[in-house]
Amino acid sequence: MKPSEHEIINTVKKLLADKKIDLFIGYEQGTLPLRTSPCFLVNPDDSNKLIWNSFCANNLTVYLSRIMPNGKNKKFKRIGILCKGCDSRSLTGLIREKQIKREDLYIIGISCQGIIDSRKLLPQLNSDEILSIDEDDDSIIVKLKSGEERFKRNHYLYDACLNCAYPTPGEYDMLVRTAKYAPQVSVPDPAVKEFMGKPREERWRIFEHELSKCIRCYACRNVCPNCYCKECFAEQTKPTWFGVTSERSDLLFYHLTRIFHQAGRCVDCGACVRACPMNINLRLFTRMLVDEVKERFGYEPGLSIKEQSVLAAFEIDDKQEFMTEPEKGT
Amino acid sequence: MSNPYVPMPAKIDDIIIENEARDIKTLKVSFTDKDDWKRFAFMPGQFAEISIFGAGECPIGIASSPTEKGYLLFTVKRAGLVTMQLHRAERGEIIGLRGPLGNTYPLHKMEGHNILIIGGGFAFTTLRAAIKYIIEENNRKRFDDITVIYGARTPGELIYKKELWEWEKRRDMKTYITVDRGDKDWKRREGFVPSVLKEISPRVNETIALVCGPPIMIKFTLPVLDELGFMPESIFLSLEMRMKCGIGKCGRCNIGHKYVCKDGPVFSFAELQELPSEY
Amino acid sequence: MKKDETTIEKKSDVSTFEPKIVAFLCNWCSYAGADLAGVSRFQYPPNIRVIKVPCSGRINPLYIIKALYSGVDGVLVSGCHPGDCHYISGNFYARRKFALLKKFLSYIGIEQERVQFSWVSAAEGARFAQIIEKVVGEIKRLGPLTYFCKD
Amino acid sequence: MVKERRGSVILDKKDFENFFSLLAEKYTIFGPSQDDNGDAFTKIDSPQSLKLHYKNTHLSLKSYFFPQTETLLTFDNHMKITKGKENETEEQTKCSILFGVRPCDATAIYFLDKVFQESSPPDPYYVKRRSVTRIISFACTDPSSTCFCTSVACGPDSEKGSDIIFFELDGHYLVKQITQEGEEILEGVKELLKPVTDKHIEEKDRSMVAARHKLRKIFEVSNFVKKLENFEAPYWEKLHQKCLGCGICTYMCPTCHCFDMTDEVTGSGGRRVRTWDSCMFPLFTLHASGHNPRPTQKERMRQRLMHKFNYAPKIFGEVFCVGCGRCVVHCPVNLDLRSVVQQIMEEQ
Repeated sequence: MKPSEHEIINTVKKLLADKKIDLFIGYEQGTLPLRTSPCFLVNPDDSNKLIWNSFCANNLTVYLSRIMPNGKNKKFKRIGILCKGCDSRSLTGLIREKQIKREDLYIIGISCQGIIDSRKLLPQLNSDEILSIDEDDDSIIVKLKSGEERFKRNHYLYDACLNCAYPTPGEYDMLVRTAKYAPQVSVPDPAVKEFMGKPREERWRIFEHELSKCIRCYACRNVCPNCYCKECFAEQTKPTWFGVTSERSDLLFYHLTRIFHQAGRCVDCGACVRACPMNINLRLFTRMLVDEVKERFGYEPGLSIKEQSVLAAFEIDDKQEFMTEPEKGT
Repeated sequence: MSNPYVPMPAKIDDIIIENEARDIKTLKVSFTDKDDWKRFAFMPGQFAEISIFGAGECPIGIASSPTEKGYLLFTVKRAGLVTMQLHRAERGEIIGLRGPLGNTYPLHKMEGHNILIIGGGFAFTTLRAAIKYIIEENNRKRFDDITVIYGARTPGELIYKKELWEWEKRRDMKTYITVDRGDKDWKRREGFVPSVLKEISPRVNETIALVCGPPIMIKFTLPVLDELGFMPESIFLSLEMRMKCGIGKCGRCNIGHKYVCKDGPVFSFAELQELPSEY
Repeated sequence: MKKDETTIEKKSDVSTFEPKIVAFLCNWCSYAGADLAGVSRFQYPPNIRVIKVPCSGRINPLYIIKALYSGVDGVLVSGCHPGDCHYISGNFYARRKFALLKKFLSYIGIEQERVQFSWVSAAEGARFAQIIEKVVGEIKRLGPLTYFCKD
Repeated sequence: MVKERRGSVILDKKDFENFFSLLAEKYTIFGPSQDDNGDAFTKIDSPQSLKLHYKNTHLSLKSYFFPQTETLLTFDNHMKITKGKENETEEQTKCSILFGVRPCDATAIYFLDKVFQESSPPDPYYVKRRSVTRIISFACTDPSSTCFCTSVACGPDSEKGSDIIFFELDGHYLVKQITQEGEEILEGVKELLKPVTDKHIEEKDRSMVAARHKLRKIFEVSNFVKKLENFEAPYWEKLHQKCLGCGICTYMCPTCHCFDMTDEVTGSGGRRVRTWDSCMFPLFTLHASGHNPRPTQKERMRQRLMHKFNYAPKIFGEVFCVGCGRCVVHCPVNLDLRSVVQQIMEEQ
């Protein structure tokens, strides 16, 4: 058991014991290889179920707006939660958008060394022979029946973690320091830049092809902490904005609108890409808005509780080069 | 193989506004194609899926009795997408009918018994069909005495008013109309349906009760029936659930392993007690 | 048809193609500008269907995507010049939304000219007619928008 | 041993090529091949593009007979129905064969037949597709770690739902004909088939025992069905906490058959379309009055398990789960059906 896990377990045991928090949301061992699963703890003595490793992928803040609809819950007055860098930015976003109050939370921040994408690592090994998995600073060590294999960590990180700029949470009540992982300066995503270079028709063909795989299971919406609307536009009937079928035009409407609803709010935690059963690379489109907002308005969501949503503010001299002007000289 | 999803076209002949709030209307409907009448042979308690093309379908109880030839009555409260379009429909428009769906009130079992009919609010549609069927001349003698207790929130909310006053004048049935809150020219009884039921306390043996109303009314009526000594097997309820296919395939209207659209909507209280209380 | 919104069928070749364009005009400036253009007999193509909205800030990107989904070939949103807004800051908020939406739609591969935004004040009838001229010309060159058709 | 031999024949692997081309003349064949999402069933013209050594398809085969989006009927502006009227019979030229189906998916089709074909009134759209499609399944010799078909009433060599089942031996296939339609198919290719010997049958049984050995039996499903009678049990409170209410487990499940019917309006008329729906979504049972018999995720998750493991046995006499493991693999929060069942079994 690594020191960071130890620290988390003791803290949570104490918090639950002295009734400082009524519920703690953390990670527990998953039932599938290379996976972990969210867990909800109420009594102190099963807090040793908690774990921390490079497979704790889920963004746990998605549960907060469900457990505390408009910030209130009779049973759980104060909730403890374990937050990586990107999770804490989502959490700060929820606080900024008044979905949850900071004082109702006890945040255990943990600086993250990048999360391993099980879809990238699993094909490299025979999942039936895994005995145990361990990790150190720069590689994942998998003990198999047929011996031991080491995998370089950065080859199997989630795309969102590759050049993550905020591995350490900004908002926490207690910080567990693990990262030897130097945060980079947040740079525009290379995949987005490369996609931008492509000709228009090809971009549309790729966008349409990626989204044609969608089976409308709404996992991308239900795992996203930003998607907490009581009645989502996709389920409204008065008016019915678009059809419920899985045909091209309805899928395009749903994804176009949902992605744009993340403009200036998405912290690129990668939860939607992880959840999609059809492996749609949604990040190729959501990340573009993240880069555009940073470059155009110099704004990155989820960095401080006092920040204002980018689309809920304006500057007098915002650039307006995109506006249509009549032909000169007519 | 006949397609159970294709509705039969029907024309709206008349529209009667039932309550003051004007959000309950009765549509008088007749099939445009004559031999659809035979395919739509129904009994009181059954419902049909009314469809307005472009809006969708919704399950509505058949308010007319099979003894009323030549037309069907559907009482519709404006609530959702389809009912809103139904309320916008004018006379002469074409709608679609799919059915008859679901099971009926146990009319064979009720023969030779007293009948107690308890209705509340606008959920009096299929009960009206049952009453009209029972009091029809050559059916009446097959049933003993009939008691009808029907209540609504205010006098304006009572539906089928004309017929209610006629039934009150009939000597071969006892009709008790009540409202939760009367207004200045309301001379009849005031009080909730369960309390009126306790006050009247009709005969219990050889009696079958049909109950249909909002969940709040059912919640308080069943204990009263139990107090009066009614056995769960002789109490029948007509339930309402969200439905789409109406033929037990789309999997959404189940209570336990029973589908309300196919095994219901009429269940005996004994059956309901075995099913999980998830309705 | 009973339902208010319908999806328009796509039957046209480019030469005689007459685009259908939805124009969301802000009631205080652009709509008045359009009125002025009409009163002063400025000729401009009849392809725009005007929807009057209280302010350009009222336009939710959902409406623009719904317009494209319902089969129109282009959308124009026109409001007051920054600073003239009857509601003081409506068009400032709108400007940021439109900036991101314009970049996003062109990023995923929809032609730039399909969705356009402009500022037209109540006194600029001529400017309104020229902008409509330009928008309709550009969209006519692009041809019908078939990306959202029900296949 | 004699009973076993009656329907079985042997096909040598070297004859597989012309076995396939003989079939391809009479039937259009769909088989497993690679697509960018993992394995999927596509139209197969030559046996080379068949990829028979695959764990299971990414999506289940229910979309062949019960597609996610299907137009039930179309109507014009004057409310007259233009397509999908009574007993419309577009003649389908050639029967088709789903070749190389896994036994669990074939068993799932057998359950869907019970819902759409055998219970009255039959669903004409489903029956039209199902009646012209034959299923040739391939027994599993190498199940994956998330399969638990032996824990439910299914197995690596389950014959339910398939017309013919292939067992892979070294050098040849043991071909077992199960239904009458299966016999017709084999009639057409009689000359390639050889009689079966006891050696073949022993080899087949050995490979099946090996496959079963890989599949740990996790729970006894009949006990689980009885355990679920206790509807208001306390464990439901905490079982649903992780669930985010997305539709992955129901859309990936081969036996989930719930659907929604909505109307769509186009310029010159409209259509009534049937699409998949999921009991995990809040709108599934929301009444127009606002009342929802299943208001929170607890009731919805309970409904999903009760429908498959308690209601289906009561209605159809079959547990509607084939243990394919798709809901386990794709759940974003790793809510594992096997551990849910174990937690319920451990409760008193």
